[in-house]
Order: sequence, then C-alpha cells, then structure tokens
Amino acid sequence: MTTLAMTPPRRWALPALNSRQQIGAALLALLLAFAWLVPWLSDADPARQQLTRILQWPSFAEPLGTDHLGRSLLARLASAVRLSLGMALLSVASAAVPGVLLGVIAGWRGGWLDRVLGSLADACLALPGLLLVLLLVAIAPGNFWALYVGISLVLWIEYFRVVRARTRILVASPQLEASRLLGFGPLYLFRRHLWPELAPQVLTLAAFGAASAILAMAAMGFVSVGLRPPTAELGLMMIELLPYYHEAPWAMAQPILVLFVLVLSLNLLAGRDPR
Amino acid sequence: MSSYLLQAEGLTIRGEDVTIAPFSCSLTPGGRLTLLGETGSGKSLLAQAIMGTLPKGLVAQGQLVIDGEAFDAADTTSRRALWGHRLALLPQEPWHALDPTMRAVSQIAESHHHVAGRDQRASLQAAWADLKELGLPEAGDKLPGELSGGMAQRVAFAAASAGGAPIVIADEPTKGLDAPRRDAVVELLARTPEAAGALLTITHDIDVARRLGGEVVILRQGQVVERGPAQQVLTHPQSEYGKRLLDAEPSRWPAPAPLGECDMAAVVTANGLAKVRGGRELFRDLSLTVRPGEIVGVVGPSGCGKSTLGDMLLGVTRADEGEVRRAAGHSLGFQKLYQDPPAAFSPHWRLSRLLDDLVRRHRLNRSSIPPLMARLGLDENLLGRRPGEISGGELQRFAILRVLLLNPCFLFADEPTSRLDPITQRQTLALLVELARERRCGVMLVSHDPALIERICDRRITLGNESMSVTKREREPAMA
Amino acid sequence: MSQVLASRTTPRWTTGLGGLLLQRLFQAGLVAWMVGTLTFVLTRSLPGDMAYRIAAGRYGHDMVNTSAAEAVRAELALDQPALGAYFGWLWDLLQFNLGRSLVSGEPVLAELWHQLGHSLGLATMAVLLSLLLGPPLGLIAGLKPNGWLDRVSEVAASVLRALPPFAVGLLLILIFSVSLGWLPAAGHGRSAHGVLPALTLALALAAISSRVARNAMADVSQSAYYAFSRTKGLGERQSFLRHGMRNAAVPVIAYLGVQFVYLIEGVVVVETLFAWPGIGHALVHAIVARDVPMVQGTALVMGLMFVVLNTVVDLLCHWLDPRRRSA
Amino acid sequence: DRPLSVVAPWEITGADPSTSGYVYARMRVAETLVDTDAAGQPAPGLAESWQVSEDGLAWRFALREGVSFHDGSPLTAQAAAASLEHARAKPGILDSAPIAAIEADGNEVVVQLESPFAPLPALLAHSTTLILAPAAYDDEGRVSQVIGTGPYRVESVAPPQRLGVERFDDYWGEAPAIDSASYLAVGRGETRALMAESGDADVVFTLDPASQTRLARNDRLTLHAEPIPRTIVFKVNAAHPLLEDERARQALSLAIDREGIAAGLLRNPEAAAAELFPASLGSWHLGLDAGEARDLERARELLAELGWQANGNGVLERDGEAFELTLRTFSDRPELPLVATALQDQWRELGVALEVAVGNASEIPSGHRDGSLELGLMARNYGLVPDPLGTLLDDFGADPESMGGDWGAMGWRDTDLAGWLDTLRQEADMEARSELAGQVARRLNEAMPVVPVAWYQQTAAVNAELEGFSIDPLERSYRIDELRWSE
Ligand SMILES: Nc1ncnc2c1ncn2[C@@H]1O[C@H](COP(=O)(O)OP(=O)(O)OP(=O)(O)O)[C@@H](O)[C@H]1O
Ligand SMILES: Nc1ncnc2c1ncn2[C@@H]1O[C@H](COP(=O)(O)OP(=O)(O)OP(=O)(O)O)[C@@H](O)[C@H]1O
Ligand SMILES: [Mg+2]
Ligand SMILES: [Mg+2]
Repeated sequence: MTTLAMTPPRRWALPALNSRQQIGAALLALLLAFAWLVPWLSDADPARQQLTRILQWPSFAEPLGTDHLGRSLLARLASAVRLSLGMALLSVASAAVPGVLLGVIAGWRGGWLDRVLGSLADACLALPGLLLVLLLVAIAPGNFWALYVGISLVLWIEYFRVVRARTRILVASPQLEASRLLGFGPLYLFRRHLWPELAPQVLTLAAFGAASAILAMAAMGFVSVGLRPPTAELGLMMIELLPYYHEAPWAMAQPILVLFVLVLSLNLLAGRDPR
Repeated sequence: MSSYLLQAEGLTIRGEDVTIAPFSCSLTPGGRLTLLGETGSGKSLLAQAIMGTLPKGLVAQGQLVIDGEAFDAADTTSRRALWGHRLALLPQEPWHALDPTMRAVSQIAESHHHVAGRDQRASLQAAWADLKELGLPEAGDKLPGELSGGMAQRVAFAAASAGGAPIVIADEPTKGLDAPRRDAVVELLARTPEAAGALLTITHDIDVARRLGGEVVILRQGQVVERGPAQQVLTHPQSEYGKRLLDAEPSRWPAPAPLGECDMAAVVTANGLAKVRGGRELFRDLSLTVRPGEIVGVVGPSGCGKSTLGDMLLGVTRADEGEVRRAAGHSLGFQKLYQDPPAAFSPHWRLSRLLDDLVRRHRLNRSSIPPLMARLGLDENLLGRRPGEISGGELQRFAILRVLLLNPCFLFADEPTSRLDPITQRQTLALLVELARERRCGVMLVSHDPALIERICDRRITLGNESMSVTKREREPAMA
Repeated sequence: MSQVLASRTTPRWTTGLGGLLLQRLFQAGLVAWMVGTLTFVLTRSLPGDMAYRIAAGRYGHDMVNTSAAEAVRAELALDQPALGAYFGWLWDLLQFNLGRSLVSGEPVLAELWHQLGHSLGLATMAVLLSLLLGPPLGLIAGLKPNGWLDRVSEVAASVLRALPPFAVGLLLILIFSVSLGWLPAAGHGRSAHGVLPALTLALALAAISSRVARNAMADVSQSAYYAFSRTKGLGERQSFLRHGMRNAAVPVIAYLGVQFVYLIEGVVVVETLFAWPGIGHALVHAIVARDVPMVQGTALVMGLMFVVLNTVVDLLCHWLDPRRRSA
Repeated sequence: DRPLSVVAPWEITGADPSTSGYVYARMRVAETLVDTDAAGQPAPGLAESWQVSEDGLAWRFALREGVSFHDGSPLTAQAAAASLEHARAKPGILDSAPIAAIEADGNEVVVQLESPFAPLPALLAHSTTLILAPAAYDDEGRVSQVIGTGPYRVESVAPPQRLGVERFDDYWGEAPAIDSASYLAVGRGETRALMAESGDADVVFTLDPASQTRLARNDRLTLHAEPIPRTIVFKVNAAHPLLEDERARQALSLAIDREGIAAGLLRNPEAAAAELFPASLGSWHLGLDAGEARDLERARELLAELGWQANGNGVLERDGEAFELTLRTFSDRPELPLVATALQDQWRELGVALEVAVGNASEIPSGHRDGSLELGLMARNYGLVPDPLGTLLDDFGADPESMGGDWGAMGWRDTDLAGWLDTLRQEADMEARSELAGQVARRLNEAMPVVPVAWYQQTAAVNAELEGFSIDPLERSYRIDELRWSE
C-alpha cells in the first residue's frame, strides 16, 4: 500500500514538457543543430569573399545564397547563430538572474531594503540604456562582451520590477506562511511557491530579452557603432544586408528569420499550460 | 415535467479516477434539496455539473431541465445565459471567489446593477442593505484580503444571490459562521423557495439540513446512499451510513478523556495582548496560556479576531501591545491549520511532491505516513493530484497530516473541521485530541459549533463581540 | 525563548500619495546627480583624444586635423583638471544651466528643447499607438489561453520582436509611402511625418506588451474570482471589463514603465531612419563627438523623463490596485 | 511656384561657416570671393578679379559692385575682410596658407602673405571662407544667423536636419526660377532612395550603390552621376617595422582587387583607382590601368624577398613575428567599412592578418599624432578647393620634422617631392606646374605612403519634371538656382 506515496519523485527529473513546449524545444534544437552541424558538413569559410559572385540567389553550391561580399550566407548564418545565441543567452542570464534575485529580495524583505533597491532600479532605469551601451562600446571598442553586458545592465530592471511586485503579494499569502511554519527555507519557498507564479512572466521577458539583446546589436550597428568585420553576428548581419533589401530581400530575411525562430521557440518554451 | 424548476436525469461525472454515479433530482417551485454526505463524495462536483463549471479534465453526462429548458449536461456553454439570472451558485471557497482588488460592497452592488438591472444608486443602496442584513455593516469598505473567513463567506453569498435567481445552489453556505449568523443565512436561503424558487444546498451541518427541510440526499463515494424527506431521513435514517452520520453530530459525542494533572511549563503564554485591525479594536489586555496536551477552544462571532489571535500566538502577526512567550526548543513546534485550506498550498505541485518535500526536509520517517493517512481517511490516489483537484475536506485532512508529521507542541487549528462531514469530523477531531494528549501538544481550536467545543475542549475562550469586550471563562477551574 | 512584540509605526510621509511624490522628487535629484556623474566619469575615461573627436564632430572628417584639434583644445580648455570641470558642471546644474554644446556652441538647453519636443511627440504617439494595439489584443488572447487568437498573436508578437526596427520602418515606408503614397517617407514638420516612425516604434512595443497582457489576463481568467464573477451573472463582457481588465491592468501598466527601455533603443534607429531630429539621434552624435555637456544634458533630460513617467505609472497602479494603498 | 526639396546626407551643425558652411554654400545662401568655372578652375565670385604682387606676398581681390547682403546692407571690403578674418580664426582651409593679415583697402580685400602661395585664390573658394554680413556675428564673434549674398536667403533653420530657403530678390546675378527650397539631412542611404521614389524629395544626393539600378528604372526620376576628386585611400605608417620597406607597401597594393571592389561593392567599374588623382584633376592624373595594378604573384615575391614565410595557418611570419596589422577606418562614409572588409579578405589571401577597427574619423589624425596608427582607410578629397595643391601640401609637404600630414604620409619623407611641392607653391606658370604635377603623382605612386583604392562619383536622383540639373564635381554647390520646373 505504500507504493504511490512512498516512491519519492526524482528530484531533478527532466520537466515534463507540454505540447507547446515540445514544439519550442524542437525548434531550438533545430537552430542549435543548424549552427553546429553546418561547419561540420560544409567547409565554407564565413569570411571568404568572392566579389564576382555577390548577392547570389540560393543554389546547390550555396544553399542560402551569398551576401554583398560574395560570402557564403550558410556559413555566416551558422557562425552568427553560434555567437549571437551564446551572447544573447548570456546577456539574458546576466539580466534575469540578478533581476529576479533582487526582485525577490526586495519584495520579500520589504522595508528600507525594498526602498533602496527600488530606488536603485529606478535610477538605473532612468539612466538612458542607450547611453550606457554606447559608452561601454566606446570604452571597449569592437568587444561584443562589453555590448552585451551593457545591454543586460539595462535589462535587469525589467525582471526586477515584475518580480518584486508579484513577490510582494505572494509573500503575504498564507501559502508561504504555511510552508514557513513547516520549517522550509527561503530556497524552498522560492522554488515551490514563488517561481511557479513568476515563471511565466519572467520567461516571457527572457524570451523577448534574447531578441532585445540581438536587436540592440543591430541598432548599434545601425548607428555604426560596434562593428568589427568580418565577424558574423545576427544583429550585425541584418544591418549589413539592409542596403540590399531590395536587390536581395531573401538575404536580409535570413538573420531575421533565425531570430524569429529563436524568439518563438523561447516563447513556446516559456509558455505553460494553464492550470 | 415542465412544472419542475430544476431537474437532473442520470447526471454522471467522469474524470481521471473519479466517477460520480448517476444522480437524479427534481425540484418544483418552492422545492428544497439538501445534499449531505462524506467529504469528497462529489457534492461540489454535482453542483458544478449543474452550473456547467466543472474543472478541466472532468465531464458531465445526463439531461438537465432548468426553468423549463432542457440542456445536455455535457454542453457546458449553453447554461451561461442562465447564470445569475435564473441559476445562482455560491462557491465553496469564498475567499478565492472575491476579486482581491475590489471593495466588498462594489462586488455586491455590481450584481444588483448588471444582473438584476437596478440603477447605480439603487444597487449601491441594495448592497449596503444586504450587508446590514448579513450583519456586516462595517465590511463594505474592506478589500477581500481584510475580511475574516466568515465575513468573506457572507459577502460572496450576497454577491451571488443579488441577481435574484430563482434557482440557488449553495455550497456549504454556513461554514465558518457562528450560530446566530448561521441562522440568519439559513433564513435568507429559505426565502428562495418561499418565493417559489428552488434551493439546492450542500452542507455538513445536519442542523442546517433540518431547518431547511425539503428533500435530503445522503451521498457517499459518489453514490446516493439514501434520500427522502428531511423529516424522515434526519430522524430515522434507513441506511447504515445515514445512521452513523446522524450519530456523529457533535452534540452526541462522548466527552474525551480528561486531561490529567499537568505541571509542565506552558507552551504559549500571552500577556496583555491588544490588536487593532481595520480601524477596529479586536481585543485589549488579553492574556492566556496553553499547556502541553491541553485543548483550548476559541469561540466568538465571525470577524471578532479568532484567526488574528492565533496568528499572534504563532508570531505570524504582530500584536500592537503585549507580549507572547513561546516554549523554547521547538523550532517547528508551532503549527497552524488554515481556515481556508486551498490558500495554504501552492496550487502547482502534486500532493505527493509536497509531502515528499516535507519528509526530505526534516528527515521524517516515511513509514509513519500510511497509517496516519488511513486514520485520516485519506486515499492514496489523492496524492497524485494537485491541491485544486481534490475536495475541500480532503485537502483539509491532508493539511492535518502534514502538520501532525512534524509533532508540533502547539497547534492552532482554525476551524479545521468546518468542511468535513460529521463522521469524518468526529474521527479527525478524535485523532487530533488523541495525538494532542499522546504527544503533549497544546491545541487551540477555533470553531463555531458550541457543542463541539463543549465536547472536546478542556477550556474555552470566548472572544468578544461588537462591544469589543474580551471575556475569558474557564470551564474547568482546576488547572494548576 | 521569549519574544517581545512591540508596536512599530512608519512615519506617515513614506506612505500615501504625498509620500510617493516626495520620494520621486528626491529620486529625481538623485538621478540627475547620478546620471551626470556617471556620464562625466565614463566620457572622461573614454579612450581617444577628446579634442580630435570634438573637432571631427564640428568640422567634419574632411577638415579634422591636428591644428583643428589643438584649436579646439585651446578654446575649450580641455586640459583643465577633471575634478574642476566636474564641480563646475555641478555648480552650473544647480543653477539649471547645462552649458553649451562643444560642437555647435549653442546652449545645450536650447538644443534639447528643440529635440526633446520632437522626441516626446514621437514617443507619445508611439506609446499611444502601442497601447491601442498590444494590450487589448493580449487581454483578449489571455481570456482563452491557447485559443487560436492566442496562438496567432504569439506568432505575430514573435515576428514583430524579431524584426529590427529599421526593417519594420522600411517595410512601412515601402507600403505607405512608395506604394500607396499616403504618407511622407521621411522628414519632419507636418504631423503626417510622425505617423510612420511612431508606428514603427509602436509595433515593437506592442509585441511585448501584448504578451505581458496576455499572461496577466491568463492568470486572471483562470482565477476563482473571475469564474465567480461570471457565475454571478455578469456576463463575459462585464466580467472582463470589471474584473479582468482591472486585475490584469496592474502588471501591464507596471511593465509599461519598464518598456521605455525599448523605446529608447528604437528611437535612435527610427530617428535616424526617418530623419527625425530627436534626442536619441542627438545622443548618439554627442557621444561620438565627445560632446560632454550635450551627453550630460541629454542623459539628464532622458533620466528625468523616466522619473516622471514612472511616477505616472506608479500613480496609475496606486489608483488601480487598492491593495497597494492599504499595504 | 512649387517648392523644391533637396535631400543629402550631411547634417547642419550650426550657423558658423567653419562647421556648416558647405550647406549654406551648396544651397546658394552665401558665396565666396572666388567661384569655380565649368572646368573646375578658379573663377570670379564676389571678387570680380584679383592680382598678386610681384613678390607673391600680397593678393588684392577687387569686389563686385552692387552686391547686397540679405539684410539689405551692401557688400563692402570691410565686411568681406571681417568675414575672412573670422574664418581664419577658426580651424579651416585658410590654415594651410601662410597668411599674415587680411585687410580692406577701398573696394579691395588685401591678403598679405608671409611667403608666396600660388593656390590662394583656390582656397578662397572653399565654403569655410563664406562672406557674411556684419550683422551675422554677435558680440562675442559667434555667427548667430547666416546673412549671405546668394540668390537664396535663409527662411528657417532647424539644426541638425532642416534648412528652408527662399528667393532673394536683390541678388546681383541672374534671378533663380524656383521660389523656395528646403534642405533635409537624411543619414541613411536607403531612406534617401525611398524619398526619391515616393516623390518626397525632388533632388536626392549621394545614392547608395545598391539602390542606383532600381532608381534608374524609375520613370519619374532621372539619375545623374559625376566623378569627383575624392579617392578612397589608405595611409600607411611607413615607420612601422612591417611597412618600412617600400616593397611591403607595394605588395599590399598589388594584392588589392580594385576592380572587384569597384564593380562588386561600389557598383561602378570605373571607380577602380590605380592612382591617387582622378581624371578631373587634369595634369595630376597619370592614366594608369587598375587591372594591371593587381598582381598577387608579384606581391608574394616581394614579401618573400623581405623574408616573409607562410606558417601553418597561412599567415606570413618572419623571425617568429606574424604579419599582423590593424586598419582603422570610420563609418561616416558607409562604403569605408565595406572596403576595409574586402581588403581584409584580399590580404588574408596574401597571408596578412588584418584587424579592422571601425571607429571615428578623428582616430586617424590622432593615431597619426601619437604614432599608434598602422593603416588608416579613408576618403580623401583632393578637390576641397579647385587646386589639389593645398591638400597635397598638407599631406606630403608638411614640414619634415613633424611626422607628415595628418591625412597623408606618415613616417615617410621624400625630399624631392617636398621640393617639387614647394616649387608648385610659388610657381605660377601653367606649363611648369603641370609638369611638376605629373612628377609628384608618379613619385607618390611608386613610394606608396598613401595607397589608392577607388574613386568616388557623386550621384543624384532628380525628379524628372526638373530641368537644368547638373552636378558640381567639386561639390561646392547644388546649383539649385539653375533649376526650373518643366511645364
Ligand atoms: N479537478 C478535479 N480533478 C479530479 N478530481 C477531482 C477534481 N475536483 C475534485 N475531484 C475529486 O472528486 C471527488 C469529489 O469532489 P467534491 O469536491 O465534489 O467533493 P465534496 O463532496 O464537495 O467534498 P467536500 O465536502 O469535502 O467539499 C473527490 O474525490 C475529489 O478528489
Ligand atoms: N489583513 C487585514 N487587514 C485589515 N483588517 C483585517 C485583516 N485581516 C482581518 N482583518 C479584520 O480583522 C478582524 C478579525 O479578523 P479574523 O480573521 O481574525 O476574524 P475571525 O474571528 O477569525 O472571523 P471568522 O470566524 O469569520 O474567521 C475582521 O474585522 C477583519 O475584517
Ligand atoms: Mg465540496
Ligand atoms: Mg477566522
């Protein structure tokens, strides 16, 4: 009779994915596979130019066509996904983790700590994000790290605010009180009570945050900041190919499409079925 | 057939390991039907099936006739037009049913305005009148988070019935109410059939069933075990379960073994407590002690501060004045059973997961769980569900299980059995008393049932009423 | 173990409306100082010779050379110690004097006035448009999570969020100016000029706010109180208006305040693309040209705008959610 | 009287001619003492004629009669001299001339020099030397508004993007046909092209290569293109250990696929430049063939001669040191980063690892000063004024003690060349001048302190209903006063 109750659930079992999340995971896997398999399967060099073969329509030799310098878009896109994905996730993580953490702390502790953190966040928010990013880029020119760090310096507030507001209500709720009385620590309370409530919003923000980071790169490229040829990066590819939007719309569409797949897959992954 | 206001034919509910067997009923204008029965027997689900609000994963089948119109029970959307106008449901969990950001009076007034079609001013007046009638004149300006359990219950009642629907389904409308309030609500409920409406009530309070009269149905494990006129079923039940149910009324309980002489130090002592909440002084200069193994009853009208007192003793709420001393050395010894069990659980996890967390956290002995579950009448299947997917009574017992696993030295039980049927209630309380005695755990028990307090408590504290006075009366004076 | 519980009162001014405003005023001062100091420190620590940068900004790349740079250095006294310059700036700020642009020589305040007007107009229009597009769609989608509208709007939001603002702007110009000829492609002066840039910004903003609204609404629509409002007999419309919107609006509005981060990023691109003389555009130029007073002034004004905006957002939340008032 | 709308990429910084003079000159608001003729040679402007003294130290510019400023005040020698003094006080083109004083003498403006300077009139055609009315300056000597003598007067100005002008009825010359015009600075080439297509702009300058074919197909537009004396070049730090030897620089030049860059990136096969000066500069132009300027084999040989050997990664190495360089460029001209990227790949084939740093234009002169510059890619305008000599003197003739010109030679000196330039500076005889010009061009081409890559052309898309449009190869004017709407 002790069967069901007493088989302890595995602690770090893979979370069961619902159908939406499965699609999301599949899309993301596809993207990753694309990024890492292409250099395996094809030996095209993302920096190799052929000025006589610019902006060529996709063909058998060049499955995705060539760009304005005659470089293989397949190779460039794959290398861009590798760079951008890693950097975007890094910047999302470096924004989300402190944002959520501080948000929980502020909402939980309340009082002066809340006010101090809140003021800090508001002040950071009031610092034009663009300014920070531009200045950081100027200080460390051509350094992608600096750019992404600058971007996450701006984006953490988003998480902070959302999390803080929600935490403040949850902390006063009987469910937390009950678990606290039962002797559970903050980590547990966070995992079992706060996180399930916070996750949909936080993950949605994160999904868009990844796109924001890449688009911020594109925006910087648009005002000609942060360029470092011949590195392939999704945002910079968009801006590089912008002048050829009319001649070769399919070329500019490629990095955008990749970003779309990324955003959509993260969004799908973030979505939970309603209770 | 068309003379029936509400008729159900072969209503069944199916879902993952839940089956509620065919249920039929017919209510003429002026008819009253009361569902009694075991917790988890499917009473709430039946009410929801009639409304068409079954939770996801459960489907109803059968035929319904409501106010002369025929419906297929499986078709959930068709009954929407009836809601509020012809069919009203008072949900089981009132705290959850109220919009947390809207003041109580507006939530009632909007029903008057949008459902009953009164104009703005008249609606507001009607809402205030309803509140007064329910003994809540001061609650109108409060937000749901500031209402006590019983207050929320009544506000929800007023909001649900403001539309003046002729068919009313009330799911435990009197739980958490003291006797005078309960009688008032019963009287209000009775108005519906008096005005040629139909009333379907779900209750665990046999007294309420008796007062309402009409037909009584006793359910157990999804089956009807007995039905008939209230008069007959509630005095001479035929079924064995019906007999047991009636026997389990608190007034018929045997008194528990008296608490022997006890000279151990008190687990909780309070001195000169005072608290003002929502601009109202709840108590002043309140002092009390609870000793190991002792069961202290707390009674008082709804909203007088019983829950607040418990929270102060547990250190969850601050007292405005006075001090609370808790016995040292029991970091986990102070526990609480919530008046509103769903609120005390995170809705996202299965019960097995929550239980497992607790076992791991405190390295508890797993083998002690199954016997305790059996004693609480909890089925193992329930562990696979989430808190929102089991009945209110089942969840409350699960909460009791959780708390008892920790061997508390002081337990604040805030109406722990108000959602349980008399039999389960009796078993549960008997268990609680037994464990309290056995493990020397002081229990502070809140209840609205004077008979229940009378039976099982060693001592009783009566909290004041509107006059704000605090009285404290010792039933058994000899307590060193 | 004994625990003495004493009463605790918070001073009145920290709560309530007046307190909020006072806090914000204090914050505005803090922000002004922080923004100014930070930009000062950062711009001073930038690599490269400031005089050359300023000269390039002033005279264009054809005319920048060492003699121009030296002339600039002499004229602006760039050799003076940083600390002195900083305190000078601070002192001027206390007198609401933001100094003169190192590049154009015009008073910073006058330049900002011109640009801020344009940017504010654009931003306001964009926000209004996005409010018309995003949250309503999200709220309706959230009523039926996983319904077809939810799916469609999710994909649409992902598309919009994946499209860089310049691509959106370009598409809009191609459609509305080149093909249809309804609106001017770029420039400024008439109100018609603002439509496309505002729409470009609004679409990106609406993408996210629609999802935030959708999540908020999905939470609400699954709550017991929302179900109760419907069984009470309010009907879908009234339940939505009276309970759905109200409860979902709080997180959405709270988020709006944050969303302006995106606005700023978009503003630079959009202003450049549509030749709109705004503050984002100016900031980029000022940073490139190391026009420190201009950078400081622009950042200051932007920061104060945020403070004002967040105050408005807070007030709105305050008004919408009575729980905050009593908390 | 339909208004004319002109769109170009350059922003208006303010009112001062030293910073924004070109806009006012191009929009025909203000004029200079010296103008240019169709061949790009100095021609009478506000000065009807000029003479130089025997010793070449005093230039007298006789002003045109009956010219009045937009505020009604007459053009006097005083006013003109004051304007020039003002221009001289600011960094600008006059810095390159050894001017001692500028005075008014009757109806003449007299420029006193410290040493003879033949191309002086050419300098006075530059837009930083615009002549403004005395009322244009405020008490502190700032230009508060632009009051010139041109056929158009300022109607409204909203820096950094917009300028509105209307016809000035008292103009001394021929009255323009179009009543009013506006100038809008639009930074992005794509936007400019779209504005031309949508009809929002009547004249659009500087089209991005990618949209030119599309615009050419548009019936409502006519496309104009004119080569201009601006060249994409990279300057080389000849003091750098890797680049010291002439052969290393030649190898880099030989590895460049100029025709590919011209046809593929700039979309203009004519633009491939094997030498610094385009044909429009007359005797400075040598007529070299760009196709022959590429020889990868020869480049490899040259480097091998210098001891460079390819290592495992295909990068050249000598004594354990890799052939690694950093090229600085800037994005004010969007084609520069592209060309830099192309160079990067083309030199990679040679075994040279090139880092491209896209930054601000000023980093090239400042890198030149502090010696940190290795290679700098830029667009050098040799036709800033009608005579390239001024620019060349700056770039290659600057006093040898300093490191050379900010935008020219770095760590390189050639006494012959300096001598020739000095002669040119004083020599007035046309024959001798063109002889010397050829010599200079040839020497530069051999020694390669600055390496040419491509030539520019000015492009414009013009509303087909406009008549009389032409492009000024020296970019001094948009010639809007010559435009008419067709019936
Ligand atoms: N959403 C659900 N999904 C699956 N099973 C459910 C769900 N809700 C309730 N149940 C199960 O259905 C049975 C009947 O539940 P119901 O809530 O109708 O009981 P009840 O008679 O109202 O009990 P109580 O008196 O305790 O409220 C219980 O066993 C419960 O566990
Ligand atoms: N968070 C709160 N803020 C303000 N007032 C509150 C709050 N919670 C409860 N109150 C008020 O305090 C009083 C006592 O509430 P409490 O919940 O202690 O009553 P109770 O005796 O437990 O009533 P019931 O029997 O109905 O549960 C009520 O008037 C209630 O309105
Ligand atoms: Mg129930
Ligand atoms: Mg209570």
